[in-house]
Amino acid sequence: MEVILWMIIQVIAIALAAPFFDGVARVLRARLQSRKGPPDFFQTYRDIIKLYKRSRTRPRCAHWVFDYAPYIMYGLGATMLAAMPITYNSYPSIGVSDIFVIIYVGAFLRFVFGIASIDSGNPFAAVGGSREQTLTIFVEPVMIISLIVVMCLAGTSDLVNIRAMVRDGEIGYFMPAFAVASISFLWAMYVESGRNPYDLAEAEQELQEGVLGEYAGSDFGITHAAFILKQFAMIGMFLSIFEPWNFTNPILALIVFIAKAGIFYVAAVFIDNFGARYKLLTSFKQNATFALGISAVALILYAVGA
Amino acid sequence: MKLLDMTRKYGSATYEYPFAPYTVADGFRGKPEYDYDKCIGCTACGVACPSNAINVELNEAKDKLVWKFDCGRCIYCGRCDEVCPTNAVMLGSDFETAVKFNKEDLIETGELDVEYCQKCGKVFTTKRLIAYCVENFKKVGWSERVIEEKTKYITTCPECKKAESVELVSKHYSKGVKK
Amino acid sequence: MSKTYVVPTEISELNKVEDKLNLIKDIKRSFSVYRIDCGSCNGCEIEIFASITPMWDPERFGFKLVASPRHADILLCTGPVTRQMYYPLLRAYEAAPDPKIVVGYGACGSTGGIFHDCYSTWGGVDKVIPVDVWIPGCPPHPASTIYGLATALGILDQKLKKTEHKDGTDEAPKIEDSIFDNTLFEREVMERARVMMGYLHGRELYKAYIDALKPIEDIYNPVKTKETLLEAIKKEDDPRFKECMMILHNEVYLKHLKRFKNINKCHPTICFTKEEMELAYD
Amino acid sequence: MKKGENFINKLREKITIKDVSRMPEEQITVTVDRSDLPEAVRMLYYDMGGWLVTMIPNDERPLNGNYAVYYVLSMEGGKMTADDELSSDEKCWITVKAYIPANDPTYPSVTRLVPAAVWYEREAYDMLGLVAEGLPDPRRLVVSDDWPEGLYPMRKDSMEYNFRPDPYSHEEEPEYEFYHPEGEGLVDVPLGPLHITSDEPGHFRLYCEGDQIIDADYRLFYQHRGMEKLAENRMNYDQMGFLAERVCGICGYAHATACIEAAERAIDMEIPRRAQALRIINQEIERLHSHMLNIGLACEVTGNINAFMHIFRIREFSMELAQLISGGRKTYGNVVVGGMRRDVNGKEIRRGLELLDTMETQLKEVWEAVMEDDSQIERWKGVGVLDRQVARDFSPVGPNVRGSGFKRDTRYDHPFDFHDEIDFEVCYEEGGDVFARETVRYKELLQSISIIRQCFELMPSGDIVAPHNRKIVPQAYALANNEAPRGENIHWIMHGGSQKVYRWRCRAATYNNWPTLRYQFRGNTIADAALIVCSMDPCYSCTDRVTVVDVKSKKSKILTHKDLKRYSQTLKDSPLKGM
Repeated sequence: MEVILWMIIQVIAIALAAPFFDGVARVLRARLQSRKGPPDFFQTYRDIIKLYKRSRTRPRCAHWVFDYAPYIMYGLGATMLAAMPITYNSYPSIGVSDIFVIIYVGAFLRFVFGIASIDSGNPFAAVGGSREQTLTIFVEPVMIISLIVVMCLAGTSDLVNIRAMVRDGEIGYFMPAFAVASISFLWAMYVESGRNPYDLAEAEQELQEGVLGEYAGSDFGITHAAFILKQFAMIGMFLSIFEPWNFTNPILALIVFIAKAGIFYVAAVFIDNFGARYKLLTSFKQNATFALGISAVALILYAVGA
Repeated sequence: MKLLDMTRKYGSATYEYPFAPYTVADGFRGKPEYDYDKCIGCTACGVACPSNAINVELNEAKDKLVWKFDCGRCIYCGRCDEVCPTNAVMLGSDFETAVKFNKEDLIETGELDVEYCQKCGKVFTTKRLIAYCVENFKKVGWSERVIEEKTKYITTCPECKKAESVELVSKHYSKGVKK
Repeated sequence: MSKTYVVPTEISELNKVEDKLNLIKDIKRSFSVYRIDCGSCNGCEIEIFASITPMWDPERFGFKLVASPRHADILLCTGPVTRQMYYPLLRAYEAAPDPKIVVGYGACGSTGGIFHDCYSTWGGVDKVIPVDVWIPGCPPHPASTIYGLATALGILDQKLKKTEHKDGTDEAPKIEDSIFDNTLFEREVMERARVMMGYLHGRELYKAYIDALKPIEDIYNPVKTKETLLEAIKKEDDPRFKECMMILHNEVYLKHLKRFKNINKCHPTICFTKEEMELAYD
Repeated sequence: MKKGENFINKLREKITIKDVSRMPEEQITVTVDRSDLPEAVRMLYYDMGGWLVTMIPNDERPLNGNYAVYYVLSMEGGKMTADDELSSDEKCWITVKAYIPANDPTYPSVTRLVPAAVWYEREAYDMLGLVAEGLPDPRRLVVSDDWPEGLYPMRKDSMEYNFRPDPYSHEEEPEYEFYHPEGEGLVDVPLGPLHITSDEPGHFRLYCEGDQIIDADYRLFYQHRGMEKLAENRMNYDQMGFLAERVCGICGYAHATACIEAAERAIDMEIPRRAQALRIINQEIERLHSHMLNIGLACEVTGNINAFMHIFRIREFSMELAQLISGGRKTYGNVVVGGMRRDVNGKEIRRGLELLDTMETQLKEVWEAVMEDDSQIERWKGVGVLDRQVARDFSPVGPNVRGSGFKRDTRYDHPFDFHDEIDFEVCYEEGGDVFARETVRYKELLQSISIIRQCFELMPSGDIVAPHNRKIVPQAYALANNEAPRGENIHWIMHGGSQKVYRWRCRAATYNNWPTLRYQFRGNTIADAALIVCSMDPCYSCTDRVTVVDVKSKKSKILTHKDLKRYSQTLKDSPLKGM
């Protein structure tokens, strides 16, 4: 029971803290572009609060899917985050923090996102949504292979156990397969977080009116927040497996986790801010193939027992 | 990462405005400033204005000439400045011209007393314009007699002047031959 | 215009003045702007772009340019509303969440500008949908844009107020005395100055030239006049003004003087020679 | 032999020429019978190396009882190969003119032989009701979809310039008919009219198979404001320049000078050298800020926000320069008939030179940084290729055609103003893709900086306005050219009485560039659509509006009415297939 309580606490804490890092990232990005940017680190809070105050509009042709999708997505994002063994890492596993659970929840989120955008009736949103699905086809294998390597090494799919093993040095970077898998997983995590040059998620520019195009006001705010949660969940997954050193005290662990994840989130600006976006079928495909290659190497390394 | 070097080299380029005042460059074409005391109601600006932002028209009672400027329509070309004989309209450097909720705030008007034609009694120009012309005659160094003659000429409306010269010409010519 | 678009009641009920004032309070430090180009010449578009770049950076007070009217708090409408853009404008207007602030941007957006009575336009955004803020300019300077947005949000105060001038005197504005006791000389100087340097710099040139002549006691003495003028020219640091003042002397002053005195206009003691003129640029 | 005589003699071999006139000297007008029109234009275009620069339909009923069409060709050589270019003393303008009787306003379509004429002929119908018989694409081009049938705005007797027919209710907006290609699984992706990557409204239909664009159709002219009619009615010459500036917010200055110079050339007025140099400075400043804008946007569209921000930061220097020279950020409000309104003084020249230096250094730095970025170059290379033959068929202009290896630049082909004293190079690149076009723009930026610098240094002394001693001659007409940032702008003016214009025809650079866009789209992915449009540097407002050409690129197969009709009945064997 206590575990569930901690789960709720960690989701709330992260949901409250996440916009801060987004704000930091925005200021940093502005500075990198020779301008001042938002006045402080709290701009994203202001944006979200404002969105909640705005009224809703919806396209005439939309159905219930469109209406409920933001809440479902937020719920799924929160579930993913709750499944991360951050605060309850010293408690015995209750089986929720399973890699498969997380992957399925993530896939479901993507699916909801896809159908919601198609339901909005905006052809751009539809194209954006379908790209999102295509993107999954490339990213998912990399992620899954990397995770399979880790699971095989650990002999379990439970994050709490894996985490404990890594922390205790039973498995870790001394194993080449694990080290290589961490690289390919890092790539997958970065892509999943929807940043440039892979930010096909919001399809910001090419498909300008993008997937979120038809959401307004609080719906838009919730969807936005759901994406930030998902990004933190992805970072959380990486940290739990490959960077698990943390306190056992739940509160301290939570603070350290937020700080670490925030650093990851903000540091991504440096990659995000320079260079052009990739195209799905050319540069991105090559990139994904390369990443897939790396994950395959990890798998081979495991197979040969190195 | 050369772009990063550029950022480091040139730093933040942002102006303080609106939290601190901003001064525009010399010779900036800002909002036309109207000096009511200098305006003589010659309508040169109204005729020249390409976008009809300045209109000079009689009011409804036909007893005042109204110079009316709609800042919202102005294209800041400065034609009014160029043609104004008394520098009553000059482009200023004001760029803070936005208004909210009340469009009337964009409008500036100036009313001038009208002068009536000494022949037919119709309205045709402003008192100030006549006074300005007379003042100018004095500065040119003409004799009293010439000034008087010219003053009489300028206080007649164009229609009457036309009629007068037609009369004059037809008096001296008949069938194209000078009498 | 025979106006066929009437704002639907469900929209107008949510867009009363007090709703908008509340909205302004809510969005004071975070506002999203959607641009609608209603057939402008795109000068305004470029200036909007220029005002989101490093120099002006409205993100400092929470500006965000959004890609869909559904995300917008403020609709920035440019252009005189051409017939063809009438329908898309209305679609975007209806799609934006209520309440919303509509800005008529630029001369065309505010009043139709130079196209105010063209057959293919409707003469300004406010002829079609209710507008709350007007940002004049053709195109507005980025500073005007920033000012307009800041005014709309209540960060800065509105400066312009409806001004009515009434009941002035019938006296003529003051005319300065002529140097020659004949204002035709000044008129000619002004005309020549404008032909050389245009209305703006011409006015400066006129002032510089007349100011240089003012201390001269005997204006009818060309040698003295030239000397005094030369002194003034030496103090002037702009070569173009130097050159033009010499031309004014040669072409206007000497010509005018010739009416009173029999002088040789090309004599080097009274006129500026070619060599002297070239010195201006050294 | 007079300039252009050789072309006329060649033309005489096949065609009866009714009249030859020259005004001014290097602009020759040949009058032919309307039935000879297509062949005459074709001979000049393909056989003698002409490029179609504009077509002017004119209502001359008050003058001689007829309508008239003027097809203007710039004779400069086909330029398909290195030596396929005329020498500079042979280059001239030839106008083919034909009268069209008022009671039978039809003429044979030139488009069937010269694809480049398609828009002009569609516009001629919209504005004057002149029917081009055999025109493959007779859809509306310029006037709005809700414009009443049978009302032709440019006819002198049709309506007042401020007449506004009632609109439809906004729920019943009339639909524009788009041409669909046929095929299984094609997705129709509409783009615009309000779309954030394009600053301006235009509606594109992209027909996609998966992510690949198979074909495209577009409806532009969302910005048709009716300037030509406005100028002919409300304005005099002193005001017209300011209207011409507002054809386009970026290349406005080029429009204003071209418009005013057309008026000057028609009465053979020479303007002072200082004014000429000032005009060139303004024009090049415009090129600076426009090209920087475009390179910046080309980075932004591909997501390279940092480069975009830096380029726009540097662009502010050019805006400062514009402010210095003209008092506004848009070099507006400067041109008048006879010269300029505003001079530059020594202080401004000094500051201007400083700004140029800063701009040059920083530009080189930022371009180097962009070139270092492989992911950026990869997005630009091989995208939106403009085929050389397509280019030859449609007479595109500016960096668009120069990016496909054509050495076409009106400053070089038909030098005007102060250009005779200035050294500059025509920048062109092979490849025809986005990368080539952006490279051309970068090189031109450096050229512009050098041109402005030369003008500042060589600045002639003297007046900036010519003496006002010339009378407007009614019915005198002339054409003026100007190389705007987007390519050559052509203005044609026929004088009327009382300081007014009888007919003003403004042809903006982008007008010639739009028709090729469709060919540039094909085979690219939908992600590149915005980039391709951007790299063409379109100026929606310049064109006031546009449509698509149905001419098969290489074999120049024409889509006839019959084909279309059959297609619409059976919906089989699309005539657009394989285009």
